[in-house]
Amino acid sequence: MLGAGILKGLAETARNFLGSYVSKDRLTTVQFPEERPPRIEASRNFPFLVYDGTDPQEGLRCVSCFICEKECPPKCIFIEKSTDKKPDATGKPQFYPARFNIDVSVCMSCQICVEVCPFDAIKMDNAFELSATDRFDALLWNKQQLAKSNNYYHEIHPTEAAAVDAELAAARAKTAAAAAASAAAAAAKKLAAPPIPPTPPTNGDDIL
Amino acid sequence: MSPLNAYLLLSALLFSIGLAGVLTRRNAILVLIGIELMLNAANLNFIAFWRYGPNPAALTGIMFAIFSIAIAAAEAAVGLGIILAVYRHTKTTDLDQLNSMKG
Amino acid sequence: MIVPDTVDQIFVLSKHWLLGYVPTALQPIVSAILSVAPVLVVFPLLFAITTVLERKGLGRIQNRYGPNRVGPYGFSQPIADGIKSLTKEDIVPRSADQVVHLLAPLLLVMAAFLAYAVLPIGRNMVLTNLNAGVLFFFAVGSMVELAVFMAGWSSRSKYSLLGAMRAVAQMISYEVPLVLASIVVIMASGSLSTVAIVNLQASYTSIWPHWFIFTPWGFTGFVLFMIAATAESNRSPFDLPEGESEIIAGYYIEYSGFKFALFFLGEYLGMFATSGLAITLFLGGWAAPFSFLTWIPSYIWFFAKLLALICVFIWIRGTLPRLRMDQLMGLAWKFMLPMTLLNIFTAGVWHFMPSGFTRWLVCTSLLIVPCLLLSRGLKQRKKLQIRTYRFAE
Amino acid sequence: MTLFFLIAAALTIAGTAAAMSLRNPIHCILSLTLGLVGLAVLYLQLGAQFVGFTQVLVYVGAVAILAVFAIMMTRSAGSPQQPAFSRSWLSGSAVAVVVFAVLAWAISSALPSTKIVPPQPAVSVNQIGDALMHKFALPLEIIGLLLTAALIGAVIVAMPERRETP
Repeated sequence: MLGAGILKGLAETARNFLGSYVSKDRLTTVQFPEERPPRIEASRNFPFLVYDGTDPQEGLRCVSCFICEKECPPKCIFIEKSTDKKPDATGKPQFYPARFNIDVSVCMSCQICVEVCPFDAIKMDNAFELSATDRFDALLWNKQQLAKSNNYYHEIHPTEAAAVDAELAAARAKTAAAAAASAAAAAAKKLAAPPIPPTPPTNGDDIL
Repeated sequence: MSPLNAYLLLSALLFSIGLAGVLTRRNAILVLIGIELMLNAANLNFIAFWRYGPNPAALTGIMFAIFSIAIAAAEAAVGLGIILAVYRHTKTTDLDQLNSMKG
Repeated sequence: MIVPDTVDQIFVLSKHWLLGYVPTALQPIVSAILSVAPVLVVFPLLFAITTVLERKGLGRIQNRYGPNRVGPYGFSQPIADGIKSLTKEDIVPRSADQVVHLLAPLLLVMAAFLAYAVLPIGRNMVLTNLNAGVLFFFAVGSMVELAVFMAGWSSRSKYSLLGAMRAVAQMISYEVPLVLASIVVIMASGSLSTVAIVNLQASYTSIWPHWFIFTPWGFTGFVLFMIAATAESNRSPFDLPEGESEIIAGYYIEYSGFKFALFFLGEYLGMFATSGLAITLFLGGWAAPFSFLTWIPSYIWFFAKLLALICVFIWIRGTLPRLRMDQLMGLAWKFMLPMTLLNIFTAGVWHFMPSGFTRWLVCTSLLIVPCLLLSRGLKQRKKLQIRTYRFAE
Repeated sequence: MTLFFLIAAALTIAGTAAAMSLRNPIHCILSLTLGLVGLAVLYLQLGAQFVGFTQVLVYVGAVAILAVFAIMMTRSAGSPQQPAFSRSWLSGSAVAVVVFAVLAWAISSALPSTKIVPPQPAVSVNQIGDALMHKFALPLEIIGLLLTAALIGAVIVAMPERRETP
């Protein structure tokens, strides 16, 4: 019939119009500041440095090995290695970054730094309310702004954080077992050959 | 200076402005506009004579003006059609250059 | 029934009451100002409300909220838009023709406002009771095309000229069906004066009103009039001149700031004016829909019908996609023109046939059958050959 | 010679004079429309409402747009390179002035300047309609015929010949 298409279209828009007042599921818009959309776990925005324990300076996992700086495609990570060492989570003295800057205006949140980091020191955050008044300094985040605790990591990426922690714990357990096994083997060797004159004092090899 | 004289003087002025335009302008379309003006001046005369004339109820002045507006519109349409055809043929609307009858 | 009458004539009485205080010398001027001022206030306010209704309506049609941040439920959004357009910088392109560039929006808004002089808003509430009211309306309406062309040409940019040419071509080719669709009512009511037309429709049999829309030729006339009115005010399916996708914003591309807002004001005022005329001609102006509702003041009915028509405009804008230029022209000259001429013929037949069922049957069939044939004829796909330009060399 | 008449006359004269003297054709057309609106106001002042509105509808609505389209299509929109007036502009304007002088002299001397002004004849659209249908029915039919012929003629004249296109 002539004009049927137009009438069907008009009926459809009328149904939409009236439906939006009646059934709530038609209107999916979230009034942002008042209602918050649920945080999607796998979403990512900009990287952040993870630190164990409570003190961001002491517990920082990053050992400034520069891998992420080399791998970063837009080259937005800038690290300065420290001169002295500090003990890391397993007690082994490691370097730490004296300065660790990420230029957030350049970062394209590609997560390559997270994939290449051997120490799980850098992870992706999904905070998005990041407006700043200055385009240059305010968007160059230094170490203090980047460092966030491990339990924050658990808060935003629960499953991934749990997996990372499990791996870390397993790695520590393995090294501890290996250390114990090598200590036991050394003790057994000392036991089996007592007459060997005492070896020269160990020059502080690490306990690993 | 009775009102009728004023209107007649005004339409005479309009007519002469239109005539001046027709005689002096170079662009064919503006010559056509001049002709339109002359027709309008005549219309003004008709309405003035109808208003101040002896027998306004006969409506002849108004009828003449209405028909003359209709004819002027038709004439403008055909005139512009001719100007377009001439332009397509000779690529110019400058009347000083259109002085040869050769097709 | 004294109370409703005074309420109905409240504006007319208050005007006369105010005039009492004015010295007789100034009487005519002040009475003119007193009757023009409300129109200059009410319709821009209606324009403000319509912009919000439009955005909220279109939003709801697309399952989203319209503007709801500025003011309660977003209803002070027009104030925000107004301030924005006032404070925005008014850039005039260097190569533009300054004088014509400035005059275009002024002429557009002036022509749009002039059209309200003949619309009867309420019982004896009309600015000027012209004997040739409808002719005045179309005479003023035809000035809008010139303003649109001036806007497009004076901003000296390809897009604006293209948009202006499209807009002028569309408005001219839809003015013909618009005038012919209104001729039907003039022929039936026997007078060009809008007040007489509305008075003719204001009578009732039992409870049913005598509106012209309830006759076959009246209904087709109304539908054709509304299609032509949508095209005349460059809205919804016919908003080709400002087709955002193709030529950005058509003839008002080089305008910014207040002149840009003037264009919108002009466009919306034009829409209100043509739908006001549609109400006057077909929907019985200020007449109440049923005889038992006449106690409600007359101006309420005019604005209620106007709001209803505005909602229909918005509804159509939310539904129909934009027409292509040749479809647009084809519809105007191949469908609308024959249908309006046929409608005039049917009104003649309606006038001379004795009233009764046969008259209804004859007239509706006289209209339906050619309408189907015409549209069936238009539908067959013409084979698309290489486009030959007939005029532009 | 009311003030209102003077204003309308001034508007018309200014519009038409500008239409004939400006360089840019588009400006000419726009000032022409101003002059024609002034003329319509004069008609209204003379009491011929119907003619005034028809004048605005036909001239401002259609003829002005037609002329503008013609100017656009013949690419003479910008201000013309060569001078806007033809070489013989001096003699042309002289002829016009002479014509005006003759007309003015004829008008002022011919009519006795009667001061009595006949009352404003109230003409309603119905009377015009009746006159058109009864007394002037034949001219109406002829005008209809003429307008259709002009319509078709203008289109045929303006259309390029079919042979020319490849």
